[in-house]
Amino acid sequence: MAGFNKVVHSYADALAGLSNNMTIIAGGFGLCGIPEGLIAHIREMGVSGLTVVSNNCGVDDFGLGILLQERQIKKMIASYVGENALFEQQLLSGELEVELTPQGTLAEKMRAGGAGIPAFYTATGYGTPVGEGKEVREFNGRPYIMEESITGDFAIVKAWKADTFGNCVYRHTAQNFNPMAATAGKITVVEAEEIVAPGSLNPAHIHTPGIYVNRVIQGTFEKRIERKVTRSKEN
Amino acid sequence: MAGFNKVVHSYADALAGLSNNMTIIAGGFGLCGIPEGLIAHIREMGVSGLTVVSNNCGVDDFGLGILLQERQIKKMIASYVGENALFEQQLLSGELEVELTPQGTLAEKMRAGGAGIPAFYTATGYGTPVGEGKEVREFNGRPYIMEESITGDFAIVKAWKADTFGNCVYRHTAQNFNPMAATAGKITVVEAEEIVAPGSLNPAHIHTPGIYVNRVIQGTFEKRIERKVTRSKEN
Amino acid sequence: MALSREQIAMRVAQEFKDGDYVNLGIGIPTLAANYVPKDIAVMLQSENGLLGMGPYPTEAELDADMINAGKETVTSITGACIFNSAESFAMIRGGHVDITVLGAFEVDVSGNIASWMIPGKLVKGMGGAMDLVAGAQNIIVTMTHANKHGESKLLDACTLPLTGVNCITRIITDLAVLKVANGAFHLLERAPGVSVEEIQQKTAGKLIVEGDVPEMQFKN
Amino acid sequence: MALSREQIAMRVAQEFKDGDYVNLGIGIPTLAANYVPKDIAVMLQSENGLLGMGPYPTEAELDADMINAGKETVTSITGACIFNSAESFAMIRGGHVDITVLGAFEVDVSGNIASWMIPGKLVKGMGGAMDLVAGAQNIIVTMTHANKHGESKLLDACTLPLTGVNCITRIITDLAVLKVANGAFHLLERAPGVSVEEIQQKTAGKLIVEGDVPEMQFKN
Repeated sequence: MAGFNKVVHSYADALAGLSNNMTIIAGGFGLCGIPEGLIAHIREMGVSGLTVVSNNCGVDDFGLGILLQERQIKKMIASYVGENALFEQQLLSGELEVELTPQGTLAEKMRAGGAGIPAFYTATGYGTPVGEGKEVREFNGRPYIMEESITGDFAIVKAWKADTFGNCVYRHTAQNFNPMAATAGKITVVEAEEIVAPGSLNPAHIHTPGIYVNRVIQGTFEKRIERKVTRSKEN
Repeated sequence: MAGFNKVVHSYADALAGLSNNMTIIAGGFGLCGIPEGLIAHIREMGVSGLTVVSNNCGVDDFGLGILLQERQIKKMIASYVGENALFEQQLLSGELEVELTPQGTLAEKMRAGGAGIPAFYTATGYGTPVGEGKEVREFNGRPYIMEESITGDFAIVKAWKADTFGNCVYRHTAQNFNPMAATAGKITVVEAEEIVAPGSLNPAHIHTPGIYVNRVIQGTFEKRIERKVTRSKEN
Repeated sequence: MALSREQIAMRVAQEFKDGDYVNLGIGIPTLAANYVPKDIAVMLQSENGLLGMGPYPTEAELDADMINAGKETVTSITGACIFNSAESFAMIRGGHVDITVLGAFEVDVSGNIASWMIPGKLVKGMGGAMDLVAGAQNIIVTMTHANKHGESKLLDACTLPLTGVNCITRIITDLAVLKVANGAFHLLERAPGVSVEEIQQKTAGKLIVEGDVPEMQFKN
Repeated sequence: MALSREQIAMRVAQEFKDGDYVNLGIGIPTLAANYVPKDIAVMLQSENGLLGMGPYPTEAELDADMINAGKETVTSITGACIFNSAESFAMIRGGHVDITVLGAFEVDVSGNIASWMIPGKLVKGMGGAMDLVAGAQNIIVTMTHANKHGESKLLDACTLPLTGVNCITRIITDLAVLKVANGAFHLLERAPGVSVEEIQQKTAGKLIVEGDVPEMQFKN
């Protein structure tokens, strides 16, 4: 019996079943906590027409940005374009379909998708372009808009430690969107810095219960820093 | 400056401002993880006409059950009456107003209340008495009902360890409803088994961030077991 | 002969597949944990907030902070995790639990279930049952086929307040295993020594019997 | 004379009260953390998932897994906690953050703010700004009073796509401190040496000036 051992030994196995025009939900914030090896393998696979749901789209030459380079992404659902010139350029030219979504709404849409909640109301975006075409409803005299949840064919997640059952912990602020992404994939793949035996993680400290996870792969990470800012020791 | 030190030294200070006809959201599941001292002090205060939101209402003579004994509760919002004879009796006689709410919907209502989400859709309860009078809406061909969130004038919470900033961790399954309750009170009071210095808790292991907590009090706990079931060693 | 509670639980356990996440309700469903086939592994979810529920504790292991959804003291297995109830029901509502097994007062041919109250007489509350029947992928009801007055609990339409609609896929009673589909109960297996006629007689709702109906096998 | 960025940040910091949870946007708002009055404590929330943000790291402390919402490397203070982004925005949306400070392209007399895009020219995205202005209790906008072409950024009605409606309560610019209420800007303080007339000239939206308007005090 395989039981609950979810470890796979190749990126091909980790992403088996991913095909053109699918929706991928990706953890990470900027370049922090991104599943680097899974993204690189998606480029290698050459799948296209993808809808990618992620707070950012990496930078021009790293993270999800490399899928923009290869024109593999048809549509981005994200909160921030920021300094990714390629993202902004493909957006402004209309080449890339973009659904800009407030960061908190995006996080909640992923959580709701994983939690069987098809829609919720939020004040965020009311009266702005984000609210256009959405149902408005008052609660206690304040207007809110209805937002629908998001699920994906795949979710790609970066963990610090994962046990073989798929229980995950994240390190520092590399947690970010990863736990919600993990809940929202039909197939959720975790790329971990370290794979540990069940029982190595304290049951009360687990950020993502293994029930959400289908596959776990050992990754290697460059962990590029997007904006290195330091102070001198004296301060 | 007081800064972020939220420790109070008497139950009177912990519950200052609680008055008749207020709504209290209580953590705990059965008798597990309940703020025993805060409940006892609410009885002593003698406030009445309370609306209490809690998965259960304790047992006849312990936990929230003692507030039923004193007729301090006007309305219960709960998922389970179970074996609390007093609860069932006051419900069936009509003396106590009861809004029976599915357990998952109750947990989500508290979370939504704390998270600024006034309402959400769930399939839970559709087609049952719970769905009566509620808006029904289809998403992807399945009917869901709209449920509104819950907030309280006070939330009472039982933590294992709390630091003086109000950061909390819960022990084992005594976590249950406590983290959601903590987010949903205008004033959230935490009764802890142990109060520790800031920095004693690992930032990645905190279940309730201190931002939700207004007051922290050192408690003492009987920790009564509702259903003791054991196995013999050989099994 | 009608199955004992333990035999019903044994038959339930044969529905489990290797790697299933399973939520077991109070009563007979809980007993099924004792009969999981030895060649598979399942993980038990307890809706108060525990994934990887273990056996009852020894006296030495007893801990007031470690209980299951039935409020019984429990333990956890190696590789378990513990979380809050909102997270627990996110799992359930979101369809991540593979199988839910629960008891019922009544079920009907539309896959409806009633299990949480008898108006004017008994109010236990729904607890997590409404969420479980709305969320799990595969819902198995266990109960006696008839009540103590001999009246069938398998009806054309439930008479008691519902727990969920159109959600029950399988029923395992002391007399039979049945599937619910297309507005009827379909008889799949008989308890050893129980005749199709007895089952027909004790099934008030529309029952479809096709071909020879085999007796249950207990392969544990 | 118009305030420098640092002076705007110093004035912003005087809005903080002891025990405030504060979210600071990118740019001038971030600088305010350097000028918190010494007799109070505030705690900084970073919306990617950190409560208790500390100063930038030394070279030795540098950690790719420890960044703020501006994607800069940071540290955490003693007593911090770290969580996922859904939890972070639950805090924000739920009104648990006391003060949010953020920049803007334009604000108007209805308390509307535009800060995330210039159609056809610039699309940065809203990031967390829409959630922050919808959720925080007290929202302070910092910006220069006029753009580099000398055009006022304080308008009767914003012309750019909005970030939020009816949410801004206070504006701190290089020239003035203003309150937004009842469909007008209310001048509260002048930058040292800046005349009421200059502020009136550079404020396109309805501006109310009552009595003597004091100069800002920098009490740090």
